[in-house]
Amino acid sequence: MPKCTVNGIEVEVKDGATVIEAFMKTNESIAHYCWHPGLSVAGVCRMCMVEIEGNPRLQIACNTPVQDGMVVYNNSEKVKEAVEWTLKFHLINHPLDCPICDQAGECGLQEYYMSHGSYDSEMAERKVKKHKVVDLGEKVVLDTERCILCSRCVRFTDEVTKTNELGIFNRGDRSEIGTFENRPLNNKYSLNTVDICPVGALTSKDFRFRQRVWFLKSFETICQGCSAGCNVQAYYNENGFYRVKPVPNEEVNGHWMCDEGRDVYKFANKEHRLVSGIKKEDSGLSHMAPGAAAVQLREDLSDTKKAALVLTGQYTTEEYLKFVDSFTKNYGNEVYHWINNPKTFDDFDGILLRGDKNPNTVGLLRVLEGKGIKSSWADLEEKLNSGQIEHLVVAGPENLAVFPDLEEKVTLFGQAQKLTVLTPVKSKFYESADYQIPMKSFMEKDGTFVNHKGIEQKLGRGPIVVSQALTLLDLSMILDGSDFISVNSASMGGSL
Amino acid sequence: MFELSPEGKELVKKELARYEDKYSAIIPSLYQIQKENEGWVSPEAVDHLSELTGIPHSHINEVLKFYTMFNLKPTGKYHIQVCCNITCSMFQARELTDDLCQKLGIKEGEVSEDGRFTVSRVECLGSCDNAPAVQVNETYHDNMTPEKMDTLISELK
Amino acid sequence: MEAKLLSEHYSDDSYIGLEGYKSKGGYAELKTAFKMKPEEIIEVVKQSGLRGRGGAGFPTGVKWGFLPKNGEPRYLLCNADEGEPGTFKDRVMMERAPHQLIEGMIISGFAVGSHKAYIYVRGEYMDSVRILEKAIQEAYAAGYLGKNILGSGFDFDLDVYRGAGAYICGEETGMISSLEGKKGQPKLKPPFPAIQGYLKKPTIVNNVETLAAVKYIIRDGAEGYRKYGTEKSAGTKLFSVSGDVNKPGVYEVPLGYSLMDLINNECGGMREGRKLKAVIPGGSSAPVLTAEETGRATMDYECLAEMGSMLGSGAVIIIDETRCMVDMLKVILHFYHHESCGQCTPCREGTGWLEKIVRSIVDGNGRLQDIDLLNRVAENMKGRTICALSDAAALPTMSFIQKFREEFEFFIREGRSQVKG
Amino acid sequence: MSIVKKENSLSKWYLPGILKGLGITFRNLIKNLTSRDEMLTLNYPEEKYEYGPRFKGNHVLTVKKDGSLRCTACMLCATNCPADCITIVAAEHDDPSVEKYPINYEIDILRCVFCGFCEEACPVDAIRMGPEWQVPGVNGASFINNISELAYRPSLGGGIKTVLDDEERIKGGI
Repeated sequence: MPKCTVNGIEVEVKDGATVIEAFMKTNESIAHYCWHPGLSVAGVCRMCMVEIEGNPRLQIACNTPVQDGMVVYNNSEKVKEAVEWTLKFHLINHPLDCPICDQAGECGLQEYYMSHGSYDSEMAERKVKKHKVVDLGEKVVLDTERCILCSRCVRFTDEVTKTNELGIFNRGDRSEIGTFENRPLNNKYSLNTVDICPVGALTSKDFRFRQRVWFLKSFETICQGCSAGCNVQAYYNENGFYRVKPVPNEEVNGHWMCDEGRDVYKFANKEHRLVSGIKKEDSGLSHMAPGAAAVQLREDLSDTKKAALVLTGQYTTEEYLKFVDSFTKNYGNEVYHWINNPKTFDDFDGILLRGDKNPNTVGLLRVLEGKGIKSSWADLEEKLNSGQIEHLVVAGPENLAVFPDLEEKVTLFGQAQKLTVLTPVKSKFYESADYQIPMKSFMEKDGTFVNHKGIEQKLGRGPIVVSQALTLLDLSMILDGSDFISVNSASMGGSL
Repeated sequence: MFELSPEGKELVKKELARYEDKYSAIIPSLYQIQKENEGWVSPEAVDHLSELTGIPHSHINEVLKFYTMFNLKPTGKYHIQVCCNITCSMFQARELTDDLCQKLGIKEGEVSEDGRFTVSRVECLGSCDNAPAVQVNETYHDNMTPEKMDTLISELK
Repeated sequence: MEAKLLSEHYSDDSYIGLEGYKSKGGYAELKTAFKMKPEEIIEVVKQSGLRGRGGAGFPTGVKWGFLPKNGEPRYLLCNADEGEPGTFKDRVMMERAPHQLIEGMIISGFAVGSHKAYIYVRGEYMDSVRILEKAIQEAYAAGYLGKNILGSGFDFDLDVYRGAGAYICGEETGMISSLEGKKGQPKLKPPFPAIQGYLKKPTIVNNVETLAAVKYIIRDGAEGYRKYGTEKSAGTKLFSVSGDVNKPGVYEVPLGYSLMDLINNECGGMREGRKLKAVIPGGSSAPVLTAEETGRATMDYECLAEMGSMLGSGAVIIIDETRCMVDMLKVILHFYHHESCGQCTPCREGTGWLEKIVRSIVDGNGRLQDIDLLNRVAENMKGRTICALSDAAALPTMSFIQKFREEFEFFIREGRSQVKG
Repeated sequence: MSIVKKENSLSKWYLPGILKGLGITFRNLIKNLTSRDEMLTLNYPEEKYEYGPRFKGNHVLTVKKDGSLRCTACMLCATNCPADCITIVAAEHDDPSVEKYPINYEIDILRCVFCGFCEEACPVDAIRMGPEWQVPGVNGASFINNISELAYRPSLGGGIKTVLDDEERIKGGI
């Protein structure tokens, strides 16, 4: 474990660590573009210049291993001038696209220009023109003029996905990143290239032009898309959620997340959400406040002899604990686990993507085990077919896209005399249900997801989209007899 | 669709086995493609080579576009490459190129109408003692003058 | 005073073939070397003071000593990617004496314990490739290459790899990248090639002339070799002289030889009796010398370094009074702009910027502040990149401006060249 | 402000002052009737006051030489607006050299404080504050100006063209 001094701060690093890692550890700022903790070292942007005591030449921090007793600093005039000049070199051929560039506001060039540059350009010559708005398939748009050739994206497709779509073609200042013959960049992790691009060369088609980043706020939470449980940052403003990006967590997702997971913000937005409680009556569907619908459900259930509960792995552990407890206490031990895609449930693509498309299957199984509930899906089917279930309560999924069997299953559930669907999102398949009660999405609540490895991770609560929607905790309180809705939902947290 | 001749494929196979790393076969294979494909490497040819060797096409494309001796456009039967680097340009190589282009009625990099000539400026050919140096396909011609160039052109016709 | 060591038989056509080569003492040193221990050879090379002839001038024996001392497989690469403008000695060496190189390589391979070697020849040198390939076949047939050479128990395979036109492949790690079938982009150091080079194995890269010289060090011994040259720059060196002299060509002289003598004696003086204006002593990347400096210069590593220039690959470009230095710099900078691999930002963008500034001066659009700007851009490209290409563009720029500033100022003020009227 | 009047004998009387005042009134009446140019007031709304060229009135979105909007939908005006009265919806343009443009650009003129920050923030000279200011409306909605109002209202005569065009911009390497 060598020790070194970074800008006067002593720090101990792992064997073989580089100087830039020492900087990261001390939280001393160091400009860098090409270095990324999840990729190999390229050493090409030349921004991370440091002065090492006893070495007259400036060195790059990303490829210099720390030696015991090394004294390194990057706050000397010599380093500052070098970094400013390297930034100048980056910028001389960079187009003035900031007004139309999606990266503006979170762009490495803008950032370092403000912190290390602030000079007047001396470039009086023509800039090099390259290709703009290159369509790289369904997800990514490329602008080679904005590219600073840090090669992060190329290393990503070479090292992480190993799909090798991207390359740097030509040489010198004619170099351009791209795919061979502009073929699509359609691997399952392609949007990570957009995240790691320090400039606006790669932009996401989904997010493109929809919002300027400085209008967005963000919070950290856990991806709901599958059992991997990737840590993500969700971005929103008063109009809803706009995107999610991965947050590094070495234990869970490293630095990446899949493209599927990038869509999980969509169903949390208002246009997809169920906003009021719906009760089917002879006269038609009657809309009411969710709490009122829940109270009516309680009354309805109290007459029932045979009620059953179906749970999906899309709710938090806390909700399962309380709700299963209330339900079994009040209506008996009929609790079933709905597995959406049994055939591909155990799949794994070797990087992140899991076949189990529920964020908290392990949490659910732990709760059921803890309660001593052993049930099989076949039992439920048999009971439904034979009409043994009077009232079936289904805690339905949020992410309908990963439930290919939704229609089929809802038809099956319809065989119960009465069907209640608890759901955050609207679906036409639910229209036949007797009760539809709106639930909060994972973006709007606290709680725990347990990923496939059994790692418990806390959700970070974001803004409330549908303030009147319930959580299973609220619902269990109502089932237990309370007519008040807990403080958990509407009264806390900012509303959109 | 471009496809290598059987001999060409054989050569690629041999090159793949010749070096410790199969990637080393890219450059010799591209030379072979260029030879068989009217003096240039087309995108289809890159695809073909990628299929043949199992090397990602983006990688082959990177190599192809990095090295100046691979042409990305069709070239004439005789590729006249005039060195315009320091010593040669001291001895009027640039004027010689302009002159030549004018005579053939083409711009640099273009193919003459009869499909025989392409003229391009290249960097040092390593024949500075005989400046200006000109390379036609793989043959060097030294101490070029406009007159010698005329003779050369007429001989190549 | 030509000292013919390597180039003794270059004028003899039969020296190209194996028989002719053997009749002139060829492959004799190989037998001598096999009687020595590899460490002894390295020691002799160290003692001889042989320094890399490709440009950097790093002591060869010391470089060999960096290899890990275990049995790990390692490679010997011969750098024949001679791209430095003004240099053509390697081509002459390969075409006039291929077996000399092969013999030098076998000895060097034996010394460093490598069993596989490549000669990386630049793509344009098709003749050299053909001649080398033929010579290698002859050598295999005669048992100088292959398994158990001359009964010594030493196996050595040699192959030729043809580049495809990229100056940067002359940089040792760029060459390794190219040999690995990638773009010829230099690699980050550390790790150095001697630890992790070709295919991540220890690799030694030496210039054609360096490897060929090993044969003569074995022949004459360290002391014999040191008879030529100076204390710190031992031995002889092949210089590629081009430009405004009467007899341009490759000349072998001992290091420390006077530059004026080289021009006047070997090269037959200035062309058409014109006046000397400047000399680029070590290829286009070496800072230029004025006529006055040329008068004092001796051709060795130390003297030229002292004058702020370098010996480089030994490409001497003689410039007479009729040449416009602004135009020359434009040609040089165009070359570096064209050849920058595009990896490191200062070089990728800086070479283009430099060329554009000089081009606008030549086009008559220059501004007086451009001269300082050129200087500052060059200053900030120096030493900031993975390899030395950006230095190679920066150094001549700075020296041209420093030594011929009034020519640049004239060009900007008048919109025309000072010398061409 | 206090005016110190010199007491004199006449000022003690009522009528002389009145007559003097009426005289001024009558003189001006005659003057206004005979030389209307020198009249200080305007017959609004038939007559309108002409403001200086730097007056910050209703916004104008400038257009390019081909008549399309100059605006690139960068949202800097909306960011800079202290009254939060600008709403822009951006979209992808078919022409890659344009790339981004506004499909909707609205200014709520009732919220606008006419500070001119939008004009200052604009990097491409796409928004200017024009000379007009008195635009009546019948309800709240008629004060929300959209693209057709901002760029192509009849008073602009087909749109105000900016000086620098894309070609010149690219030529200049900007």
